[in-house]
Amino acid sequence: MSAETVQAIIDDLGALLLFTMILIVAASQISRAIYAVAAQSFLIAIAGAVLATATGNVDLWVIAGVTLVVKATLLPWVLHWVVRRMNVRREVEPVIPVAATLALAVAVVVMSFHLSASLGTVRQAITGNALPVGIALTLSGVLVMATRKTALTQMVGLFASENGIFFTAMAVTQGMPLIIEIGVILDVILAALVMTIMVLRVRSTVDADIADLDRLKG
Amino acid sequence: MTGERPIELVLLEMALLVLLGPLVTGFIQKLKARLQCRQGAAIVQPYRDLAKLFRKGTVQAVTASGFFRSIPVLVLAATVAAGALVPVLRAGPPAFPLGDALMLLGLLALARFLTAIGAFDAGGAFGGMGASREMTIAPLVEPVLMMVVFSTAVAAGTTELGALSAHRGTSWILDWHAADFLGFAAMLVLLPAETGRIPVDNPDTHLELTMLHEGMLLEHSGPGLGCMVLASHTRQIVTLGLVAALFFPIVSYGAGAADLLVGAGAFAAKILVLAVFLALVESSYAKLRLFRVPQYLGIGFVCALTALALRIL
Amino acid sequence: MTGTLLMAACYGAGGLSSLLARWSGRLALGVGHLAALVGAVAGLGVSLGVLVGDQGRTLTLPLPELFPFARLTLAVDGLSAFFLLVISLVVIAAAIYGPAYLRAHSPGAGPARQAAQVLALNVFLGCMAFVCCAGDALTFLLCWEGMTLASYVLVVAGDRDGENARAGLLYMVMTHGGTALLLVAFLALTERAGAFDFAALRAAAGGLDGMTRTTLFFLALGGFATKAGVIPLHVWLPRAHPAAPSHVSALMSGVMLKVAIYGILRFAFDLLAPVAAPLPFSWGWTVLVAGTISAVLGVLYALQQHDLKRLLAFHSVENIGIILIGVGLAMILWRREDVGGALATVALTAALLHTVNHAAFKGLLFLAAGSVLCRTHVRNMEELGGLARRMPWTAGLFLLGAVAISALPPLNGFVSEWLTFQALLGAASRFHGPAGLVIVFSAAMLALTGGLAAACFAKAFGVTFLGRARTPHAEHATEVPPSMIAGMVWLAALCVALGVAPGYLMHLLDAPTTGLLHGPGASAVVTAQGPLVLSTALTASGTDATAISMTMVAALLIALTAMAWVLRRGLRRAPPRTAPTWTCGMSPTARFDYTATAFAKPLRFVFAALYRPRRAVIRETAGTPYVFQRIHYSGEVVDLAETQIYHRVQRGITVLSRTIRLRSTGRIHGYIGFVLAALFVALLLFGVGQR
Amino acid sequence: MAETLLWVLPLVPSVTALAMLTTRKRRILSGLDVGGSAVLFALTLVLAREVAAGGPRSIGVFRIDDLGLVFLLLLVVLTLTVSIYTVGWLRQAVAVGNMKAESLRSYFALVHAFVATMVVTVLADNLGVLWIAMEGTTITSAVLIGYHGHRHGLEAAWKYIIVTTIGISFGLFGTVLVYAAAADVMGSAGTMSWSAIMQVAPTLDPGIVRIGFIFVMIGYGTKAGLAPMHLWLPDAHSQAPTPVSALLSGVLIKCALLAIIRFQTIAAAACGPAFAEEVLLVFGLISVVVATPFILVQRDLKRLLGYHSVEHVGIVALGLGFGGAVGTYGALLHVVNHGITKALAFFAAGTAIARYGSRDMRAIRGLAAVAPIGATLLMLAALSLAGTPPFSIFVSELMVLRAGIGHGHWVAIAIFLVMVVVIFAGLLHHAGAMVFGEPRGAGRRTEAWSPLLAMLLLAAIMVLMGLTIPASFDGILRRATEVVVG
Repeated sequence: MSAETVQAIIDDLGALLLFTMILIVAASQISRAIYAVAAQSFLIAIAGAVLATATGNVDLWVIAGVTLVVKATLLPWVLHWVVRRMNVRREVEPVIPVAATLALAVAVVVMSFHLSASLGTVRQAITGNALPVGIALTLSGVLVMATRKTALTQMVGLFASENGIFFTAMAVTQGMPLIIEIGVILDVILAALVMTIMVLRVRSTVDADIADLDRLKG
Repeated sequence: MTGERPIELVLLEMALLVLLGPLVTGFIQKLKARLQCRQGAAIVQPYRDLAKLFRKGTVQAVTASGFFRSIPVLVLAATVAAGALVPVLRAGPPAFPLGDALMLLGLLALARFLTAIGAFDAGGAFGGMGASREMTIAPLVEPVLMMVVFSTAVAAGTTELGALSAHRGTSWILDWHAADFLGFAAMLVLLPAETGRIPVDNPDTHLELTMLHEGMLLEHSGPGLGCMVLASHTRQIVTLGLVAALFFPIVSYGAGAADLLVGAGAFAAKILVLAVFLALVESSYAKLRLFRVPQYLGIGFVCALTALALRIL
Repeated sequence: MTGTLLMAACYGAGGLSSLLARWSGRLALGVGHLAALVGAVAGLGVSLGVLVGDQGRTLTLPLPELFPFARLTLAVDGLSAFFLLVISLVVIAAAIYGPAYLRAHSPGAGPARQAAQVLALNVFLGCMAFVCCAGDALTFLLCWEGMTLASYVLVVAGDRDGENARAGLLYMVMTHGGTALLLVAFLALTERAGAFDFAALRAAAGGLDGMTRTTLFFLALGGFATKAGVIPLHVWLPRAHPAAPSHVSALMSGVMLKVAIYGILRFAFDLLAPVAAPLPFSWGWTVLVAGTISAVLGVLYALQQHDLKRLLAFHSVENIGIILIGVGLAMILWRREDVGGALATVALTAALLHTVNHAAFKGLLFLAAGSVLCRTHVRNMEELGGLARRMPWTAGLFLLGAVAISALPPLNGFVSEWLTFQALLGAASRFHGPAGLVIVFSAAMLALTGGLAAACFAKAFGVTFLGRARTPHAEHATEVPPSMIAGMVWLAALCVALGVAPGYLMHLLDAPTTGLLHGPGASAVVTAQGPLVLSTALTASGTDATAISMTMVAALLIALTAMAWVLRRGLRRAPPRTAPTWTCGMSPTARFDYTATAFAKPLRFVFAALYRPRRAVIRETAGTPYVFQRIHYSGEVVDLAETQIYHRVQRGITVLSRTIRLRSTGRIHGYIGFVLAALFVALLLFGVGQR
Repeated sequence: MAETLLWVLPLVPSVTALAMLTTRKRRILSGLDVGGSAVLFALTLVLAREVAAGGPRSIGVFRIDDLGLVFLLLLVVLTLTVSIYTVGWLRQAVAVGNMKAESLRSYFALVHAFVATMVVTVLADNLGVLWIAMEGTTITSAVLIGYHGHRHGLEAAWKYIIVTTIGISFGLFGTVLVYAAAADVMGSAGTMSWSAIMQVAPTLDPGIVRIGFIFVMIGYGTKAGLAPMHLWLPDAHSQAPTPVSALLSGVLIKCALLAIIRFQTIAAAACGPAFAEEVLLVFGLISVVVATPFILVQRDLKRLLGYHSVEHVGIVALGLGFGGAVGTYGALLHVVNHGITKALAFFAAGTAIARYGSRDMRAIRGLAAVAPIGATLLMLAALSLAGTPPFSIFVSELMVLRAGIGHGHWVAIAIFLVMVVVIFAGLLHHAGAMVFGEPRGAGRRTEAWSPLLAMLLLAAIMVLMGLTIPASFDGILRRATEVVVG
């Protein structure tokens, strides 16, 4: 498959990723946000596979597989389990109106494209729109964390921004060294576990959402 | 510089001042009495008082400390020493440098300081009151006096009184600068304050609420009081001598006895004029309230400052 | 050389001796102060060695290489030696006085406290000495801050009440701010020079342009003025000095402030001085005006103090002002041959002379106040009185100091003020126009200062020592032990010697004056007619010299006193009778005595515009408003600088911080938002469009 | 020898951590704790000697140069003192029930795991490994912060883990970009090894490196507690157990700084030093300014110290931002000095808090009366933090100032000095209020020996570093400076 096609595919995937990100930002229910993240991870796995076929880089196959298993399946399942385990309110509670969040997300996307446009020489070093898309995904993932009340949505946002990084890593650099990728993923899993434990502990000790605690200030 | 004054002459002048001090007071008293259509005491009355005081015994307050007895001595010594710095008979700096106008003012201030201390010692209310008022007036008088001295010193380039009067030379009122007039005016304003007379102080009364200087002498008695009184006489004539040295020419520069006599006569005349001025002021004004005094001295301050300004600009 | 090492060793040993407190606090006190004494004597030796020796000689002593970027050195030239002399003179007295004082004042002090005091004292002394001997910027700064820190410890280690802590805090913060300014001034030079030692700084300063030079000078001036307590940077001084143990107060007031003067001289005439050109006009005039203001306001505030040590502290502000008048004049006149001539030397001599004089009498006064304090444990003079009969030595020595500080002949205060006056007059007769007026006005203010100081000390001495004892504290006072008296007598002797025979000190002033001004030495100018005569040439031509002889006047005074004493004995030898003080026939009690408040009241009226006095009168009436049961009067005089400047600034900062702090909601979304915003802004600022 | 040490070094704390899980006895645990730290300390000294003798060594993804050595030394010294301190602190904490005796082993295990991750961050040559280790420190320390398990602890831990994870995910993004630029130059042989990238750094694409560095700056800057990403820091430092606070503030934020420095060198080589210095300068100033008001009106003692860390990290950033040999030297020196002093401050504060049973400074009064030594040490730490000689921080701040004045950053210097003086006032005000005055709410108990020993050790180092810089250490610092500014 030729470089153009690969680039075309990656660009399309990027567009899809942005779409899923918008879904996440706009999601009114936690479960939908989780599904969106799963879809995002799935798309990234596809991207990995495409690049793997294009470059014949075995590592990318492995990474694609791991992403598929861990991020598209395991983590969403864990999140769902948590949602069921502690029957939290299923609705996403925004700190600022969803519309405002969307506007911000748009600003982020524009900014990231503007940014990457400003460094022309890097163009050929990078496959298509991977860089701006990656930046956009990462930032708007964090945006979600900043604008959603419940702990679970924050975790969702975290995974979304991780996805952004992964996508960039694949598309821009044809994959970082395998060991590093694995380590990163393991770290993400560990962090997720610790966070889950914390959420549950707070839920069990003081009946509140850990993201709502704001006694420490000043 | 003209007319070196040998040390013995300086001492002679000092003795002269001490001896003539009471006479000036007596003269002023007599003149006042006349102006008030009274007979008044004899001019030599102050000498009689002193003689009487020195013959009396001493009564000391139980609360007074060891300092009390030595206060009059030190006050008298400081005042008389100030007298040594005033040129009387001849102009020109002394043969051996002794002190200048600043030293003179310093010695007078020392005397005043010690008097105030002595007033505290007995521990009565009047002494403290007198000291407080005296030490309120003094810091306001001294700067103005200094400024008057400066106004002439800046021109003469020295603060040594003998040299100053020598520099003044034989010049006479006619070729005074405006600065001199203003300075002299300031001096005239200050004189009553410095000599403890109406309108600032009233030397005749012992009524607590009006007196400043006398209040500090209340607890002194006998020879001690004599020393204090003599000191105040001396202080008065020394101040007058200061004015004379600053503003009026010293007539004679020669070394002969005749010149000395002329100088003596001239000095006597000058002192007489100033004494008359004091007597006139005292019998034509009423004493000011204490807190009006600063305004009164303010006049002097303004005059002196203007005099300086005219000198410098 | 060896002397310097010996000095260091002694202060070090003194510091270590604080370990003895582990076994016996008393022993630690003794040994610590003894070491300080020996150190001071060594310092005396070093300074005299430099001052008496051939001119322009400089002892230098490289220290072991401690920091890779700067080599620490000690260099003792004339100026350093002179200030080292001043320090040593007062330290000797303090070291003799100290142990007995500390034991008598706080018998209940634990060994820990005594150890802290001994350690801090010796560090303090050592740092002070070595600030003056510093040969490079780093040594200077280290010792400078060490000095501050040690004195801070001495201030707060005194008593355990919050007042000391607050005073110490204010002191520490203000001086730290000053040090910050000094840091900038020094580092700006060192970075140009590429080295820290003064020689290199001098060389580097040679190439500065006028603007930078002046900026650096004013930075340094700000730093030093804070330490010297120049109004309006003085507010820490009247709080911190009284809080320290009295002999430390004597050191802080009498010596530590002088170290700041040393810094100003070092910067103005040595480090920053342009090559063979007069100093910029702005320097001298600023210093002169600041000095004048400090002198007048300092004494005015002192007049209204009833706390003995606080009063003395305010007088330090005044005297620093007087010293600065001399320094400012010297700056103005230096190297201006058309007007200056030898007059710059006179001005600088006056300043240096007043430095040592103030060290002597202010030290004496603080020690005497300390004697009162440790016998009565009262600092408010309203509660004292009648101590002259119970503590005759202390009273007499205090009186001596009072006469000296009031600039009355024949003591030393008069000499330096006389020189200052002469310098002022000389400058006035040269400068025409407004400049001359400013000079003359400051001369008048100086005169006013002298008069007010006399009034203030008449009050302080009279109310504290004379009359009746107003409280049991004062009634049961007894004379202090001989060692304390010895300490005071040493300083009193200095006051008398410097007053009666100042001419002999002038040779010691030669080295600093020539070293700084590269002109004729002090002795050549001031004692041209022999050591017994002080003379100055007011006119540029040098004719019409004004000459006085303190010695002669003193002799005359003594002779006259003898004669007057004969007179006082009276013609009839009647034994003196004693009778109660006359109070219009009532039987007198202590309540009849004039209080300090009452004494200062007229002046408070006269200068009400400056004082802004606050008074509150509370009347408790019985049934009818015409019968008073009790009238309670309370009045105070506020320090304008403090209320108008410092309190407002402090309040402003605090309120601002509070509001900022309250704004912060502890919500995590805010945290994340900040991170995101930071990234966003950073990307836009630094990332976009730079190619 | 040295190469072996390189991979032995991270193993030591890991093994200690595992060994902790085998017992429950407090004494044995404490013994293991101190022992492990001591071994780590000793081995590091050997390594330092080797490096001083033979220059940088590397094996696999690990590499030690003088830059890393500076941080490693700080790390091991603090670890050792923390272990010593913990002995006495733990006894008291268990006595009053702050720590549950049965769960001690997990605590110790976590602490050493934490140390192990930090060792890896310092030794990592591979930027990816650096990132992984950094995330590892986040996870372990998050658990430690929430260790007390009460509401506030968990809140602080949650804020900490979320914010820092976001932060270093940005860090990862930056790493990816830099790696991309490197791969672009090196082709298929693209590697994430810092030393290898430094070889080709000048040829990297400036634009992408710039964006990468900004991401890294924000990311690791969050972890380092630079304002305005610092908000998690006071919470975490105030809620963690005292020894952990000391480690967090003394070492962890410094490790993040090390990461920033590593990338700064790359950025400086790729797009000129001016850019990186500008960024660092801005964030340094912001940190110093932002910290000030919170220090002035603070009531919680440990939060106060936390904000102080923000200020001092800002000062380090300033030093790096002023740049040049002097500034970098000063910044590195300040890293060490602040680590030592801040640990001492946390120890002293911890003992005071334990004595009065409250972190509220208004409740702590008259410490000098009830605990003279502790009070003195607290005062010393406060004075040193405020930057008075003869304590270490004065020297490093002096160097930073020199750099700033030398390069003529007058505005920055002015702001910096004003803030320093104001902070000095605030800090001394708080310290004086705690130390002096009449004691209330605490009786005079004898002060436990082990905390005192730890504190005296640190205080000794503090004063020593204030009076002189030992030649050997100076050499290390100089070479480290060369590593940074070339």
